[in-house]
Amino acid sequence: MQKQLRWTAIFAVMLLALAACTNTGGTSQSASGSAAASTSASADTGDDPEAVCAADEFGCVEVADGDPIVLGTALVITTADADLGQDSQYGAHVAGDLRNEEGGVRGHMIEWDDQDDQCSAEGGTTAARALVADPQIAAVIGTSCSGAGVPAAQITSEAGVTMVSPSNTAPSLTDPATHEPFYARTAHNDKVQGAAMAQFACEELGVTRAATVHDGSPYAEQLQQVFADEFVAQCGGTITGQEAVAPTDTDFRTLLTTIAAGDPELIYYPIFTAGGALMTQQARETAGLEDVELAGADGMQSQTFLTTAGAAGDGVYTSGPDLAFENELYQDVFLPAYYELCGCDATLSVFHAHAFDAANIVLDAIDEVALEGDDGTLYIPRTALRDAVFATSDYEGVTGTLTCDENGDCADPKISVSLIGNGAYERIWPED
Amino acid sequence: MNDTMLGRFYRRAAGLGLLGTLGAVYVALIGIVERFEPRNIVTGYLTLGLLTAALVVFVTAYRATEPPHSWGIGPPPRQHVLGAGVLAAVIGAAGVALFLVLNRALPLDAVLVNANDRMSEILGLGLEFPAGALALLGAGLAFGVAAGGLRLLAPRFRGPLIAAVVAVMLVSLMEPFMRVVLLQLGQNAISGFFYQSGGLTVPGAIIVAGAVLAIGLANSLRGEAVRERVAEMPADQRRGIQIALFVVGIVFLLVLPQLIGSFLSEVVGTVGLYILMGLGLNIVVGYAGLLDLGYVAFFAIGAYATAILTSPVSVLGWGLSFWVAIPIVMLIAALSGLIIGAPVLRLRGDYLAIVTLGIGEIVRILLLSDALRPWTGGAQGILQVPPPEFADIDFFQPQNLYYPILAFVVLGAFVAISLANSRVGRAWNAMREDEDVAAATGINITNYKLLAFSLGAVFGCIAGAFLAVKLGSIFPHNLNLLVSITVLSLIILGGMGSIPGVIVGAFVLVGLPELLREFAEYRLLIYGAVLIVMMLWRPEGLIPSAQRKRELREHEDDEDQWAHQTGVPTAMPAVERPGP
Amino acid sequence: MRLRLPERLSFVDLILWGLRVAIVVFVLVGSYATLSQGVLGFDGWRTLLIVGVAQGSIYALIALGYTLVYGVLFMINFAHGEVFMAGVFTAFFAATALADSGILNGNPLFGLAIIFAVSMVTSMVVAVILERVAYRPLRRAPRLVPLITAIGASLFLQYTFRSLYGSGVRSYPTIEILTGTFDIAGVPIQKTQVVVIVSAILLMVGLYFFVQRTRTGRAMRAVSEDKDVAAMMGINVDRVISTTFAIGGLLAGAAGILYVFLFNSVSFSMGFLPGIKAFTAAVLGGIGNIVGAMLGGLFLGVLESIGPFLFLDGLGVPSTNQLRDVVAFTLLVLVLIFRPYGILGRKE
Amino acid sequence: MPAGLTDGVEQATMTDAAADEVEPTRGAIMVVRSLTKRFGGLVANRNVDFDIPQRSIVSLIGPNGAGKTTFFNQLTGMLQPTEGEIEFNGVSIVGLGPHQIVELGVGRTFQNIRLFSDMTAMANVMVGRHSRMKSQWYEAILHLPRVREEEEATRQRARELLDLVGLARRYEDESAKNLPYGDQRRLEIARALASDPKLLLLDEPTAGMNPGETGRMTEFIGQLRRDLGISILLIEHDMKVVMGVSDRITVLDYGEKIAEGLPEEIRTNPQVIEAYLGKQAHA
Repeated sequence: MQKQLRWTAIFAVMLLALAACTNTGGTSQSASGSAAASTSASADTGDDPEAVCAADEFGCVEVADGDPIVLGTALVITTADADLGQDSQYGAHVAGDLRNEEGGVRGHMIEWDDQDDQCSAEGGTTAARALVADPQIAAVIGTSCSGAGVPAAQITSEAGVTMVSPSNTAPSLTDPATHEPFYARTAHNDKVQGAAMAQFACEELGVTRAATVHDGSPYAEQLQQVFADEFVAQCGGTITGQEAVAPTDTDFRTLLTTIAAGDPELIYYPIFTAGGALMTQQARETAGLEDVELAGADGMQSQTFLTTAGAAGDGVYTSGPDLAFENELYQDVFLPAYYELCGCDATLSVFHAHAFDAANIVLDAIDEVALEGDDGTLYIPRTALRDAVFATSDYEGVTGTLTCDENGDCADPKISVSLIGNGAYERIWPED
Repeated sequence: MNDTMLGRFYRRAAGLGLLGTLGAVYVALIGIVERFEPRNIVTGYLTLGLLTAALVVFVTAYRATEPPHSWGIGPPPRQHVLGAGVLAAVIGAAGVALFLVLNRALPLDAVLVNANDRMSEILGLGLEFPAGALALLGAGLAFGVAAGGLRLLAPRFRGPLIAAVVAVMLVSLMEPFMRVVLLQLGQNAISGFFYQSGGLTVPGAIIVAGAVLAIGLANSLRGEAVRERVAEMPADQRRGIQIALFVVGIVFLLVLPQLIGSFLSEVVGTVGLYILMGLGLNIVVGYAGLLDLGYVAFFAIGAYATAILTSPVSVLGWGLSFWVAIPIVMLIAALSGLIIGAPVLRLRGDYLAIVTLGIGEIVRILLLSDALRPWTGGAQGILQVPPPEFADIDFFQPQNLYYPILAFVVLGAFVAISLANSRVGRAWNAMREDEDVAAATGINITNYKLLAFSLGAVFGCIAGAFLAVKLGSIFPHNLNLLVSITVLSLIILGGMGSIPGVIVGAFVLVGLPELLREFAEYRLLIYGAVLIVMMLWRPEGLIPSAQRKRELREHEDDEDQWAHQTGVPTAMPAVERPGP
Repeated sequence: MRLRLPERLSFVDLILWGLRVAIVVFVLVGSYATLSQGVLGFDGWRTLLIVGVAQGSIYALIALGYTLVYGVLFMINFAHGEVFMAGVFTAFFAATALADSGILNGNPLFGLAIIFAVSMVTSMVVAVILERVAYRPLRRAPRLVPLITAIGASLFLQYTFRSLYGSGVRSYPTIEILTGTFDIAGVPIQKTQVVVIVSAILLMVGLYFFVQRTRTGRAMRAVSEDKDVAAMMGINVDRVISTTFAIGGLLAGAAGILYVFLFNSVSFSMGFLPGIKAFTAAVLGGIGNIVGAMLGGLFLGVLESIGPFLFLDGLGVPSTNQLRDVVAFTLLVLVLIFRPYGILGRKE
Repeated sequence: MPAGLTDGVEQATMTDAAADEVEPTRGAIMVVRSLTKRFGGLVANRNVDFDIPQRSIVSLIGPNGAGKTTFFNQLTGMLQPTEGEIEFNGVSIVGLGPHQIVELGVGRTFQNIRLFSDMTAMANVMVGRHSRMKSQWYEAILHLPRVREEEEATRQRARELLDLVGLARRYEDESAKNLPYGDQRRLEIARALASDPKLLLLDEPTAGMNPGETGRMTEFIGQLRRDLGISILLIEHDMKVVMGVSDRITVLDYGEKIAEGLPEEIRTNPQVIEAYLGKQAHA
């Protein structure tokens, strides 16, 4: 054993020496920290691809003639939230398939490299690294969960890969102080959804006392905080209590009894389906909460909630993206393709339309900035692509008319409130 | 060989055949056959999905050809070996065929999620119903003959043959790793020749199998001679070879990240974190014999302490540099090890396991709770944890963060080895074997347990610190019990108390699932299976430390079982028997 | 001669004493503060008590499995939570089939009997197979080995059922006769809670007489005294241990259905946390002691539902309900440190 | 007797205080006053007074279940007395842990051999020397020369003790559990001697030995006192051994001391015979 020790000691010394003088050139990506967005340099060098690509800080994606344009996705397709990610993935793929039917973009077919963000910081990091390492990836649709979004946005921005998220709603991702240059999203900001439900509660329901419950996820905790602040600020209501549960909890009666003691008129619990259904059932059974309004958010808007909550679900309000897109693109074109792709007859979750729009925005941007080389190779300058996406305005998407601001918020902030009645979500607010 | 012996031999073979069926059906029903199907082993011919089911039947058939321990009078005659193999394999295949019939008749997929048509199609070798079943029986026959043949082969040939087959599978599974490495080295041609859509090409497979077979044969035929020549080689010449190997090892380790690109460096970095934790838990469980199921508590404390100290937006907002924060984190680690360890270290075995599990959960919930949100950020976690700075190297890139992690892993291994061979290591060994007698020979049990616990805590916290820096942000949700169980599984697989064991365990149980996404979904199922199988088949682990091999090799020396029994059980504190 | 005063009060004793004082002070101050605020009225506390008793009786039933197995093997069956899950997760399919065919609500007693039977038999089979495959070969192995196998078995069973039945969370169809409340002495109590408490007591009394009065019960007690001596008395030790696991499984299967009456949600990971809590109850009552398991279960259930609000709310701690598991695990740690032999056990 | 013993092994280094001459002097190395131990209702020892003079060999005899081992375990800290006082070299050891008592200079063996069965014979003895070693865990990590010297000295001392008890050199690196029964007994004594005890407690050292081995062990015990100048307390059933080597014998029955004195007096003491052979022996 003594011999083994000497070797490790010598090795340690050599290692420290070498670590000190590691040159930074080893990696292909530029070593500068999170690169500030440099404006695209393509304008003045005309459309000579080599010059444009050389001028672009992150270079170009080179797609040889006949090769497909590859887009990456980083969505949660394993763990308990798999429905959320799978739903978005189908939405994005439908956008690609529709383009391919019309001959693809600039004659190149669209293909996907699907990674799993595992709805965690570790998963987001691994997925982003895998996509960034492949130079063929032009842009990324992802991530599903905000927790995965934070590290993924940093990694993709450092490599100059544009990433558009269909379902990240955490405000910090598009907060000017912490916004990563190559990150945008078509999902609405939680501030919007929380405020919308507060406004609905005040004006429509005339509620003045409310309690909130979250399940420890960044999404739910953020939503209930915004709701509480807006409820007090906007209509002078009082918050009788802010409580929390664990996603694995099954007994809510204890919590509901303590909430009942503060006699709120409305309970806002923007948590996910499993906990939401149980809480709804047990709230109906709790003494003192007989005539309390129950309100949730888009995390509970799913088919499984209706079946598991059963009769107790009737009369529950849920906020969420305004899904009643009457336009025929959603009903007659998107949904049939979606059902055919997923082999199911109901959408798995609520963010498929946002993924569809995100993919279309990226594909349009590629079409706009791509340059043809004389040998037929397509060059897509990365910074130009990013700027084209951020320049999107009044884009007629399925989720509304989308305009991206300089911090990456592209969602059309149309939030609607639905009332659950006889086994379905009926949109009741706003009326227009 | 009289009839009753023969009867028993064949009955046993039939039983193993049934076991083969159960195994194959189990593998199909949990969806491995369907999920692994897209991954080719030999493109166009053999896929991983079908291979796993087939492997189960083949292994049970091969087991059937082996005479039971109590046989005693030499191997059974040739034809019976073949007969037993065929019987087992055919029963196995017939069972699977029966299951396919059942699956068509009954709506099993209403209950069992994976009992769908796609799975039946794969298991039925892609053929329609009657043909599929017949094909299965044929395959069973072939497997039986192969199993019997393999058993009859002289060991000299059998070893290399098995090695060749395993090599083909491993090289094929390593496809994502090799493709990126070859890409990085600009060797697209070679990559194109060997690999195609995720698996080995036929010529590629043949070359790999041929090469391994040749090496194996050479080794078994002239291996002895080579080993002798090396043995009598003069000491300094042998030392020369050792130094050469060592230098090659270092150079490889230092060049590795540039070789494998950023994604694989990220994976190797994660494996490095788990090696660090493995080294720490190895001291607690492997050396001192304290089964700690709450090791994630120290991982979390390290991560949060670093995040709070270094992030400019944390409650302290000091924004210290990583290198200044690390010693403070190590101090916090030692302290938390003492505070958590002190009250619980008098407990033994099961009780200590469950208490540490409880403490791990308490720490996780508190970090997540609104009560501590002002300090730990609650559900929002702590963001903007800056990477370490050193001579303007961008440590956010995994290729660069790899080096500090490697440095701490080497340091950790050095500390662990030094302790193992010292007076402290002997005291831990003695304590693990018999606590009362260790006290009676002058060892202060509580102090040495606390020492092991605190050292383990320091390792865990350093790994946590690197996690915080690697992700750039810390959320409490993934710092849960599964981390503790992952670390426990990797030291059990590698071998409790063995440093090389921890390293191998980490690469297999943490590295592999990151590379092969199919495995990721079954990661925890595989961990559970690893813990059970290792304890039943090889409790001392894959690369056991000498001390552990003597300790856990129970059944070899049966005669002193009784002596072992008479020793006073060190198990439970004296407790009251059930019933009034 | 070096005369050194023997250090009586070692570092560890200091921390233990500090812990004792801190806990007592904390509980008293917290309770006083909450009660003085008087936020929750009398019937509020009563509801919490009823919820606690109902949940506690489920913990007690599962705890019996731990106590029985511990009695004969001196080992904690970490995978017992999964045995509990296996039964009720499998019975879900039976329940949906019965509901769709109208039998469940048409002839509820018969329907419930089938659901209980499916759950109890499945749990029993899983428990017996678990013992035969994972624990029997390791009976002579060093202390750590079967413990690690049990942890492995717990993970393996959890993720096997996840792959077999899918990872989603399901809920049982509603059973009409169990909805609504009973009025007992003017106090409206959920029907499900009453059924759970009564069934738990019946099962426990049944088990108690089984262990004390029947031949198998006597054999179980003999094996728990000394396996080797019992073997010499002609008791087939392996069969007795297998029976013990079977009985533990049956009780866990029944507890599963009762659990669903209270909290109608079923998933592959539903067994782990109740399993740990049931172990806490078993130790709290005095591991190996059947009556102890019941007392331990009830005490833990009540403490878990009343504790967080009572101790923490008065001190202004936000979202006390989020810390319910912290209270349960703190109780586990304290019991194991200060009174590992439990309420009914004796320090030898 | 193994060669190593007779041809003048050099005088073992006495780590502490006076190296007085061979004969037992007055003044007890250990004094026990009215020691009582109760397990719930059962009284294992009832106010036993007992002392072990310096450099003497005292035997403790009595029928099975007389409370000998319980008494033994209280002297070594494995059990805490319910009442009574135990002093070793003037220092009270009640309330001390076993490792503190070993440090003061009390070594012991066990009735049914409890060696670290999977550690080598050498390792067992080196662990025995644990309380006499100074190197700390951080010194081991830093590989200070002092640590290596101490390890080498300990190994050397262990080899001397293995020779002293007559364990063959080839057993050194063998697992303790693989040694023959007699050698395991000797190894356990070597391990006890490793902490340079001033008082050695032997719990039935000749149990399970044939007459030849018993004779050698008896001679060895006498020789330990002579060469190493340590006092020895012996629990033993074999009267030949007790009579052969003890300076003084104490008899316990039902937890009480019923007789104490020179071997001759005890042999003819009616109470002792009655305790051993029961009433009818008299008739």
